[in-house]
Amino acid sequence: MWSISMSELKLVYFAWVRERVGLSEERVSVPDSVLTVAELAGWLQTRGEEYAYAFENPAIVRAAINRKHVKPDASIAGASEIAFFPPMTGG
Amino acid sequence: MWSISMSELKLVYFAWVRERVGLSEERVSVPDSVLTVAELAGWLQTRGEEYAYAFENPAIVRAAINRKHVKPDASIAGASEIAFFPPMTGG
Amino acid sequence: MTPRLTIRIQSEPFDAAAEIEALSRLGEDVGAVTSFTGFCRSEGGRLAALELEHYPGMADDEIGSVVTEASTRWPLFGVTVIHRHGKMEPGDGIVLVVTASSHRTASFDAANFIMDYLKTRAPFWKKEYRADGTSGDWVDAKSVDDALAERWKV
Amino acid sequence: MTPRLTIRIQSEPFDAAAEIEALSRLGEDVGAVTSFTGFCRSEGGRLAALELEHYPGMADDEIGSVVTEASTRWPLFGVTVIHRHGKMEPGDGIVLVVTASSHRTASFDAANFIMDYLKTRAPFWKKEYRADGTSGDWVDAKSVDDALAERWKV
Repeated sequence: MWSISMSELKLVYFAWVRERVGLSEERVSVPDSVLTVAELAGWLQTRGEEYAYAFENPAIVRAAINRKHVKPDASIAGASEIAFFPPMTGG
Repeated sequence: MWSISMSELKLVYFAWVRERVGLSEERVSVPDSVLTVAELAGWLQTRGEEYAYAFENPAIVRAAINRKHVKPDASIAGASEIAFFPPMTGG
Repeated sequence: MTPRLTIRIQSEPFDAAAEIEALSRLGEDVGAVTSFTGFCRSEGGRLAALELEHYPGMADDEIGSVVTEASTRWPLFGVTVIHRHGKMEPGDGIVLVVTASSHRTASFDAANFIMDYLKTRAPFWKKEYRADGTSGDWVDAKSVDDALAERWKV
Repeated sequence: MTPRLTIRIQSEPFDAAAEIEALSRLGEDVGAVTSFTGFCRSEGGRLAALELEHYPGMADDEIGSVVTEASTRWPLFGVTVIHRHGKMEPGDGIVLVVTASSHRTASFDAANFIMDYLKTRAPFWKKEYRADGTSGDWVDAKSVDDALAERWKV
């Protein structure tokens, strides 16, 4: 029996977030205590130097859940794919 | 000796002003008492039915002196070419 | 920079693609090219043609002034304005404005400004030829065009 | 009317002239076609190239949403948006927006709106490659772009 319940998520990273993390995507098991995008970013920061660097200024990292833009306080319940990336510079 | 001093002007007309007057251009001798564009339009109205028709609503006839837009109260002193036309519909 | 300003008043059709391409090639710092083409419309089949009358000389001067004003207000590499006169059928291009700049907003705003001013200041008048063969009316100026031009006043 | 909406995310170059021509031919009541092309710039010789990374799937969705929103706000015959990804050199087209309408302001405003929203919502990121051969930085987002997108809020 596990004392902490976990849910599996696909995370994808773009631009300098991808470069800093060193991965373009990964599957992670996130503790059920992590409820929002901001909490997920905070939890990722604890996973190592590369994550700490990528999320050192969480205010400028943007997120999308299932390919839709979300705010930091968005719930991650039901998410299958969560993306983190810098502000967009297309066009 | 002439009792009324006159100055000669080239007048040009466009669009429905041209069609109503029945001329695209003409040279006219204007009494020196005619000082402004509005007075010139008023004087033209007295020259016959076609002019009265063209200038029946002087508020919507626009004018240019020497190919520059002018207001009705603009002085015609020094003008060599005065144009009358409806509001523009180019573009 | 000294922008390349091209103004043509002509009865011949214009080649929008070639004009856009020419302004796109004004150097490696052209980052934004905006084009606007105005066409003769049938208005749901009501019209067979439009005839554009213009005031030669004054048309060039007025378009020249608005293009010069635009190149003072915004940093531009080039501006091309072509305005046709004569008879045109639905689908024919009447007017073309192309602007090239380093930046998007400069090229967009300059093209928009030029069109707004052309509408209210360039001495052109449109006469309608109806599809039923009767001769048409002169197109009425729209007060909305004056309002659009007003928005650029400082 | 049901507008013709075309969205393409591709690495290949696009043919702006052909896209503009296609939207210009959507019927005899197309009176106004606006196009905007954004190009890779050298920034005074500083840059050799830009590399555009994107989020596949989400890029299509976001551009689709903004194009749909534009076609709800303005009466349009057609909209074409093409956004490239991959490596581009100065002078290469990055993005193309074309709008066709009966009326000038609808086509202008729709194109401007689409570009403003693309800048702040479409998941694309630009990396610089410097002319001196060193690898460059990621281009910073401009707060002015957020302000430009804000102006369309009702």
